[in-house]
Amino acid sequence: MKGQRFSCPVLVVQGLVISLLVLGCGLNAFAQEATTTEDTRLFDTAKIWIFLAVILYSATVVYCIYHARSGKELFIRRIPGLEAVDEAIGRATEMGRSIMYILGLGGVSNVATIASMNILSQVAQKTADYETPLRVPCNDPIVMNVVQEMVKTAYLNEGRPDAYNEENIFFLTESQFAYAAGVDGMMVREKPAAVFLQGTFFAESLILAETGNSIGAIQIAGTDKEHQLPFFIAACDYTLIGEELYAASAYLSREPMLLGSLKGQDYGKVMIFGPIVIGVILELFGITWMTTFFQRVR
Amino acid sequence: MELIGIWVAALLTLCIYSFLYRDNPFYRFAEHLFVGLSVGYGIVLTFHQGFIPFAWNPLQEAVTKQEWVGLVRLIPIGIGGLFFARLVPSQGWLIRYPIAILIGVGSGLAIPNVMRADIFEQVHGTLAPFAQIHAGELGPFQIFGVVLMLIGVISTLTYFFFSVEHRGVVGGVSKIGIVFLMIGFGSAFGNTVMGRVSLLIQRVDFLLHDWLHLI
Amino acid sequence: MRRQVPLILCFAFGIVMALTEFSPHPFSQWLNEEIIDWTLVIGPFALVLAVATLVQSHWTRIRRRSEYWQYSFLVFIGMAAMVLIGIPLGQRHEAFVWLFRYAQVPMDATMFSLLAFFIASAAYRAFRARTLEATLLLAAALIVMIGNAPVGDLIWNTIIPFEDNLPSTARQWILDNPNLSARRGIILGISLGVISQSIRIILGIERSYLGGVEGD
Amino acid sequence: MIEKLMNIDRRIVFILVALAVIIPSLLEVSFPITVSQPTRSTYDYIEALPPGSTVMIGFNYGPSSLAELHPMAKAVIYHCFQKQIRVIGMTLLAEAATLGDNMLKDVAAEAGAVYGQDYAYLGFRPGATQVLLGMGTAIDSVFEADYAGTSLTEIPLMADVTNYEQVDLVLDLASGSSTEWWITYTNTRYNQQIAAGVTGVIVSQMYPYLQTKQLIGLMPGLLGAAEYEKLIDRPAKGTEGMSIQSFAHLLVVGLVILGNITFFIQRRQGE
Repeated sequence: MKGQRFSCPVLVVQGLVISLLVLGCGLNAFAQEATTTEDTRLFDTAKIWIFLAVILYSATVVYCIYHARSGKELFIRRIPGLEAVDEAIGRATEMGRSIMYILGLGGVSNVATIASMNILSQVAQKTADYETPLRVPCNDPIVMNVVQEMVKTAYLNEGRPDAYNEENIFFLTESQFAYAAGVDGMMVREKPAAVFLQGTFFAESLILAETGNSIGAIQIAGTDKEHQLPFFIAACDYTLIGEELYAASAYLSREPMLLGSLKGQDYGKVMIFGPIVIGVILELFGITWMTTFFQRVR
Repeated sequence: MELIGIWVAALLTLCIYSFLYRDNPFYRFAEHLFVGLSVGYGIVLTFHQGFIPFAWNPLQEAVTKQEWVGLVRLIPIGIGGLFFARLVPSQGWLIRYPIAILIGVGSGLAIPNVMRADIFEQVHGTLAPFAQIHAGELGPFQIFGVVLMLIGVISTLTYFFFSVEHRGVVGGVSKIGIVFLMIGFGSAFGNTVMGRVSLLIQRVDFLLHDWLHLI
Repeated sequence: MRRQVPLILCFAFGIVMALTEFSPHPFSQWLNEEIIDWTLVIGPFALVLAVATLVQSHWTRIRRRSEYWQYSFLVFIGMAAMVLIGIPLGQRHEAFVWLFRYAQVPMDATMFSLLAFFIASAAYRAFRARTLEATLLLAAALIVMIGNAPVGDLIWNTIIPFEDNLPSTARQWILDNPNLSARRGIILGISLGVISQSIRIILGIERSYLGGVEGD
Repeated sequence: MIEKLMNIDRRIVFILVALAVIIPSLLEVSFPITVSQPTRSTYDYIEALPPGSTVMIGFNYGPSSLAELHPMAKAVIYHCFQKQIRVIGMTLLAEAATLGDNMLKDVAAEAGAVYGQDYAYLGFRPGATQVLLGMGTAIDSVFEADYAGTSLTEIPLMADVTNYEQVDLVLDLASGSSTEWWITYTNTRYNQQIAAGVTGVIVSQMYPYLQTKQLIGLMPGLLGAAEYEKLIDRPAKGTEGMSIQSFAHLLVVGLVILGNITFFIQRRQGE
């Protein structure tokens, strides 16, 4: 991640200039042909609080990240399940079997998918060392492209570009259940020793997890789709719950950027606690402005 | 044609169910066919509902109506075309352009919408019942429920504190959070059984009624 | 060119999308919609590439006579059938609809219905009262299941003469109260994570999507 | 023995599940249904609408969720036609386009409703967000023609329905996130009243919205259909399915209890 610290502000300035130029030209053009009936306000004042909340929270997160980069050691609580990552990889290596990594159905801009790709790159660094085959059937074409790059880089960083096999990261199909059918078939035939299910999952979660369980694989799951969590908890050995999935890549990589951001998220929770606690106390005394405020803002 | 269709559908259904016994040639047959069909279907759908209306039609309109603004669509087409750079190893990095745009758009859309629809909304939802308490609209049992809800939200959220050690007060509260999480997961699991069984009922209905005419 | 330009693009598009959400001005609305349309144009191109890898991997299997290579032909047959009918004749053509209705839909629905079996076996295996947490999980699941089935109320009402329909009331209470608050806690946590990740991406702090660090 | 029961082959469980569904399907049994409040709210809302009101129905479920949502759609649409409430159908999912069309036609034939006067079907347009927002300004800015290709100006029903202002209720039948989209883009922006009928798995995730009144009613999967069928006094697939459900639920509950009994026996023996 070289040069990152300095290029960020430069990038922001460059980007801002470009976007402001585009916006300015466009606004100008549209102002000339605007009719009287249209809403030509530049800013919807009803949304000012959301805007301010976004700014406040962004500033907190960014501050925490820069603070973390200054080199101070940051604490992160134990995430049960992540200790098992090494165990899972070790077992696969011992048994001479493969590891299957499933990123779910999310697209590339999906937060869970990105978190999962970060975890995958950590896993890939380890499998590169042990020369354990890492199979990644993909459901989204763009995700497949990014993952190929990431895993290749991970193998390169470990000095094992020779162990990287692009055929192991492949597109299966975009259809939800055809994907489940294909992955199930691969699981029962290849019998991977460990199965990672990390990312965005829908109804196929239990189809995959039960099949993985039936072949006796160690399964480490994680998703931010709260309605699929019960099935992972029932059928997998370890499950990362909701936000734990986002925290996992920070936990594994110990990267200051991710750790700092996690700290920022914790401050965000405090910012949520504040209005809730104050609002409840005010309500109990019959003062309703906090509740009315949140009702208006939406 | 319909009769053949029902037979094909029924046999494919049985092929997939055979997986419950174990992997076998019938399942492998259906599995591979299914993957192929679904990819083909995806291609057709993307062509007719993505490419034609969003790329081809605007361009065609721009040319026929001589509204040259429409040619703006050539930009995304060009950017999309950069995906093919993957085929040229030395130029592979060019696919970062379209990916960066897609990720940027996704992230930009997410920020205000998540802030509004999830955070503000959920905080309001947590506060709203307390207004009802003060107004005297709730009975004692309902008040108990509201207080429990507050405890649940705060303790669950506490469980997701990562930068503090879960000891002492934080540890205690996050333990309560786990209790709520487990009850929540259990109830969601139980609630899903119905939906899943409905799917099976529908398949059984298809096999017994539409195919075998037993019911 | 390799890193700066993608990062600038990401920032510019991200910030424009976020800002236009706050502005009702017609230009801002037009821009917002136009960019969303752009993503709909860009996305499909990746599919072509992905399909190419699929075809390539099955072709390799056939060529190398890997295990079960014969089945790879089925992938090609299925794909070709859909594409050759669907692209020239359109998606409302009878043959295309037939394939969809009698081959794809039944397999889709059947795959989905496997869950009825899996949910039962997962429940049997995993719902054991090993710890306090596991006990709560299983108790909540049992109450909701009994409350969901009409027979639950029927049995209760015949055996126990007071509090009619208690199972379905209890189910409702669990879904309304502890379930609601747990879910709310998860949603709030996730939302904060989503926003912070989006901010990191837009500001170019999170760059993993560029595929690691090689090159510049 | 106990050891065996603890690690029972999952295929035995599979057979039991299959039998629990097949046998009651062959025999016809029925149990009484209790109507839950969220379903009743939906019913009451529609029941209170004067004849000539308009309900918009989003068919946002694919073929794989048809089993749960079709019976519900049928019951609600029938109720609307019976009350002379006009129905506008549409979808945000490509694969649902034909489903919605067939469903409306079927129920209309049963209830004697006339296309263009009592109901209309707009079909599918891609880009969910733009569709939902676009309809807030003018429905015909998004759907210039209906599913069959008839221009909206030629459909009598659409003459006095220009945007959400004239829609008294949106009912979203969803198997995915579409209800959240409706809430974010139409309830939040246009104050549109929304009710939802969703698959069993996403029911619990809808409760927060019910509590914040962003949803005025909610129907849970097949049970919702059975409840609605009871409210309009027309038992059909929903009611039938729920009886089979009872057996399947009893089986799962029984299995969990059996699993725990063996678990405790084994633990005692271990001590």
